[in-house]
Amino acid sequence: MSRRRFEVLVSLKPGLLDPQGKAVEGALPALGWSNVTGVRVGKHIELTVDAGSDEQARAQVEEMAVRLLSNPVIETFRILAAEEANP
Amino acid sequence: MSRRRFEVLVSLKPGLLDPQGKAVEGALPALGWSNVTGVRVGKHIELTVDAGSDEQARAQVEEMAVRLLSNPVIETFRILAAEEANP
Amino acid sequence: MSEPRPRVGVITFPGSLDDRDAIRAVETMGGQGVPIWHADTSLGDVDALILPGGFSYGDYLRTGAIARFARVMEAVAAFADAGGPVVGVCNGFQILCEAGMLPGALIRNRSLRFVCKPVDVRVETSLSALTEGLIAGDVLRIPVKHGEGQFVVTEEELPRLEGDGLVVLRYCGPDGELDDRHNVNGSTGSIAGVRNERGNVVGLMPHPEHAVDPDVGTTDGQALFASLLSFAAAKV
Amino acid sequence: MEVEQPLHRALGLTDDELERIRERLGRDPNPTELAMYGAMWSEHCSYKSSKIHLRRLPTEGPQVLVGPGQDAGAVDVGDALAVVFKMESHSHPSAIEPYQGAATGVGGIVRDVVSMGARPIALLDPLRFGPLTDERNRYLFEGVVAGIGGYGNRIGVPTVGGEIAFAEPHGANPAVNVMCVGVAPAERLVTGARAVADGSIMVLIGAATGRDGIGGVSVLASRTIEDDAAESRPSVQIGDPFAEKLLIEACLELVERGLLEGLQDLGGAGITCAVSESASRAGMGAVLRLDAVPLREPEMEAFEILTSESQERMLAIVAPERVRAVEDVCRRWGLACVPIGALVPGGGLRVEADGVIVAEVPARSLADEGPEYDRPMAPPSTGDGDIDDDPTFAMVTTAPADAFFGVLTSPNVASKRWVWEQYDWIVQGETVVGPGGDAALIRLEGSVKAIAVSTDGKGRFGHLDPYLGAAHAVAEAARNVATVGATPLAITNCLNFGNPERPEVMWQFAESIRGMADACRALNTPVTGGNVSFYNGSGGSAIWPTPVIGMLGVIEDHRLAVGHAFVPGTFVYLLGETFAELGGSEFADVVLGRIAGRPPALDLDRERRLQRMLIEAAALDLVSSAHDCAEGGVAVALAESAIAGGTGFAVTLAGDLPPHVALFSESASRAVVSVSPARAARLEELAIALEVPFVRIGETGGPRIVFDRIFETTVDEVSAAYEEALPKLLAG
Ligand SMILES: Nc1ncnc2c1ncn2[C@@H]1O[C@H](COP(=O)(O)OP(=O)(O)O)[C@@H](O)[C@H]1O
Ligand SMILES: [Mg+2]
Repeated sequence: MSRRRFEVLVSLKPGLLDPQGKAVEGALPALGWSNVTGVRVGKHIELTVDAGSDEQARAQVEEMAVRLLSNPVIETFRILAAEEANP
Repeated sequence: MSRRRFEVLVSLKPGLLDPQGKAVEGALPALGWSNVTGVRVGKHIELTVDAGSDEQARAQVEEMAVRLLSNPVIETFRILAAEEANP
Repeated sequence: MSEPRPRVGVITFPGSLDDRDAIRAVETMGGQGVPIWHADTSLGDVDALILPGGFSYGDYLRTGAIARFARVMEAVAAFADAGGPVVGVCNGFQILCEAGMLPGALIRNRSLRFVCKPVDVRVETSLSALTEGLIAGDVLRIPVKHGEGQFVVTEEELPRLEGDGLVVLRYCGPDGELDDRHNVNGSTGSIAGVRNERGNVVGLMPHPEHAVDPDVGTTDGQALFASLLSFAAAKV
Repeated sequence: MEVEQPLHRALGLTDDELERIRERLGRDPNPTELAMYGAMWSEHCSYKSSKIHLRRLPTEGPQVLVGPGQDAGAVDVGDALAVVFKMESHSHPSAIEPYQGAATGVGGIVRDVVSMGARPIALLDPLRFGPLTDERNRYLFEGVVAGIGGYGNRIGVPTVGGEIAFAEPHGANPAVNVMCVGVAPAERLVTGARAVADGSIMVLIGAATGRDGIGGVSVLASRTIEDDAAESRPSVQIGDPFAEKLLIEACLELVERGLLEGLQDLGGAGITCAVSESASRAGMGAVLRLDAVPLREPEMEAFEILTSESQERMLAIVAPERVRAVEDVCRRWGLACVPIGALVPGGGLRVEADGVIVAEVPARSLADEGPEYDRPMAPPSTGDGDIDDDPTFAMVTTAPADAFFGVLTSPNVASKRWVWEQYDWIVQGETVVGPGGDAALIRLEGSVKAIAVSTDGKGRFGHLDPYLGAAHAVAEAARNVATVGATPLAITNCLNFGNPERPEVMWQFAESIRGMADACRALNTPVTGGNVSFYNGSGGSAIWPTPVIGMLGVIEDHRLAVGHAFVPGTFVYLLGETFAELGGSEFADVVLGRIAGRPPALDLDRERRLQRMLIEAAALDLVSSAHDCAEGGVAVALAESAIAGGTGFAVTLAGDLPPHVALFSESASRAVVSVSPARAARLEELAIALEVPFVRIGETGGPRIVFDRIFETTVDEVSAAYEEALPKLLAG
């Protein structure tokens, strides 16, 4: 049995307008940072999965990311596996 | 000069209730995953910073995260530095 | 000679929506509404301030997160420090929290859905600029309309809020009873509005400016505006 | 091996259309020009299949200030005020990405109204989906509702009404229509009639241009969605309501300060459409410099910039000496504002990039000289079987009480509170009656005058008889407006249909136009504009032919408006007559499982008399409630009045009709009104004078709902069933 914590980073597909990123980028100069570009705001999802093995757990997170955690029509995702979570 | 891309991962502080995380966790069993716990939904912010050095850039991202990108009252953050971005 | 009409500044941030409504409500209640632009550095000669509802900067990133850096906010903080009454409604509440002028934060509603409907709120204290004319226990029917109105504070902070009487309004039933089913957004302690220690800065999620004109809703917001105006007049 | 198709076909142009372009230009178009024609001559932009039919609609009347042909229509509501309104569909984008599809639909229609110089004061959202028993339909439904709220709520325009219907044929492709209403001083309307001078500058205001919806017009809107929608996915656009809010305020300030000669939104076909239409309307040509257009992405090609449908942009026509002032206003609102060209004498549209001419075509040829088709029509062959199978005469074994709760909790009938509580319907502070009534009532600022708005479509009726479906939609929309006491003035519409290349779809379309035209004429509500959405459906099946009507009315004093809630101690009257008409009814669908028969007859003369009666009764302050009868018949009308007022009633539905017919028949031209006993006699006199049939059926009061000798229940039970139905279905 493996219990593992994962992080799923969800981003808007490149090329799509990111209103949030645009607004943040627009706000930064007034705070003194004019040296920031390409701001994109996405989601960061953490979860703990119990599965037979690490590989199984990861495969399941992958599937969750496709089906529920991201919207494949407009988003992409990346998975980070954290240290083995304490049982 | 350094141009570097950073990722800022923002999470709700542990003790706080996370309505989005709860909704995701509630939706998973119906999709066949009853082995997932501790779902937390936060933000994933990517940005590119031009600065004199990597250290300076990072320090600035740190400050942005404290002042704007997260709300210290309810959130924590973590910074990932990506590979050196192409100038 | 007619009495001086308190001048109430209403700040328009990019994306503010209820600014015109707030000015109208002030005027209906006998005050003088003064539009203030987010990029202004001075407030002019006002006796009270309202940060209105809406979606400043689209509510992007976090509600109020960007607006709290608006140029006018320095003047707002100074005004509050000097004891001037400042009321944040909905988005204005969120901005004041982000600016650290009020405790806590507002996150997405428990339902994850925007909600627009009249709700009942119970006055918890008359020690605030917005409620000094009311009595604890009074129940007001006022509409809410927000997607991110769930008030949260950390566990360490909550006892201070409650202990110091910083809670101004709570969601309740028609007779003032507290029950989770009346807690429209899942707020901690059913909290609908809070104040700072001095009581001159108040934030609330319900929209009193949409509860003054009997043609288009309830009139329970009138009492809150009356309080604000008399608080402001005391300054005049 | 697959043969690559020629470019013009890939761009949605037929061989004949290419030939037409060649003739017009006297040469072969280059690829950039072809892309421009492909976008402008698409069904979506050119109305090539519908134009010939749309001409048969009545469009004139003393109340009409601006009829079809502009971004939105406008009517005179007195006091030198113009009310501007228009409806549009965003069904195809919503089928791919429901939240963003619906959100950008709101954005688009709002810009149409703003481009007339009017402040948007209300939104309505008539929506149609497949049954909620299907998970995908629930996803689409929840996404669309969230998207409409997500955008509408953020721009501060109240969403005050709409419509939601569910039916199998909408499963493949929901119908997402949005209507926007605005108001402006009549003399300040920005119309194409304004004088535009030679040398006027075209200024692009708002968002940067990205690769949004490239080819979207032809790919998304002019082709039936195939099951593998993946191809069109990159064309999804993300709405930025914050940018829209700034754009609204900036544009209205520009109009108020008289800084503009013209204003045009950028929608389908993007810059190409806005520039060619602006030039063509002015009878001029234009020079367009693509290098000046602010871009969101690097290395965009000319055709991409020309056809991009990036949202939240407007094109202003500005006299050279005013450009500076326009820039100042935009800067204050934090918006980009860039001169991208000028209007010039002649009719040519010249597009330059990097100092090179990349396209040069007559502006008119893009905007006004697209193809026009009289497509073949034929009535569907399957229709007759449905018509013969009239459910009015079916055996009914269901107990009336069960049938009643079945109809009441059908998602077509049940409370839509779950939806409209997600919409801000009170912002701007003028909403006298929000969602949930027969028509929404919006006060005009600073007066007691109010406008009444309602949207209605009759999918089931239209499926059985498209002529009647359209006519009923107009009648019901007008009746809704009259029920609150307002006088119907004019309509806009959104015509939701299948593939126009199919003769039966084209026949449905023509029949619908005929029905709409007849009803609009009879009710004196001319058509001021609208939108046609073809290619709805997938595979071989089309959606039901559904013209959705947006009706605008006016009431001089909103304090005389009538709600639909019962109060205790009144007499209840049924105005109009009930016939054995269950064809296409909610009852037949829900209880008998049949969508068949002939829809109820519609006598437009009767309809007009009923509406006149409702308007006069309101003006004389005679009635304490009024509610028209529609889906679910008298039973549902009574129940809804009881629920709204928390007050029961006892009625006797007299006559020889069987109980289920008396309860659920959907005969047209009827309303349930309640009146205090002291005024009953005057109400009866009015009915007699106006030749409206009436019958006193009972009284209001108490906690019970009693249909004498049929069944009884309580207001509480009925309320709970009505309110809980939709949330329950959504819980899966
Ligand atoms: N169903 C219709 N009935 C009447 N007029 C219509 C209809 N559909 C479209 N129109 C008119 O045709 C013109 C072009 O419509 P449309 O392309 O939707 O406008 P826009 O270019 O502003 O998006 C508009 O003036 C519209 O009012
Ligand atoms: Mg338009």
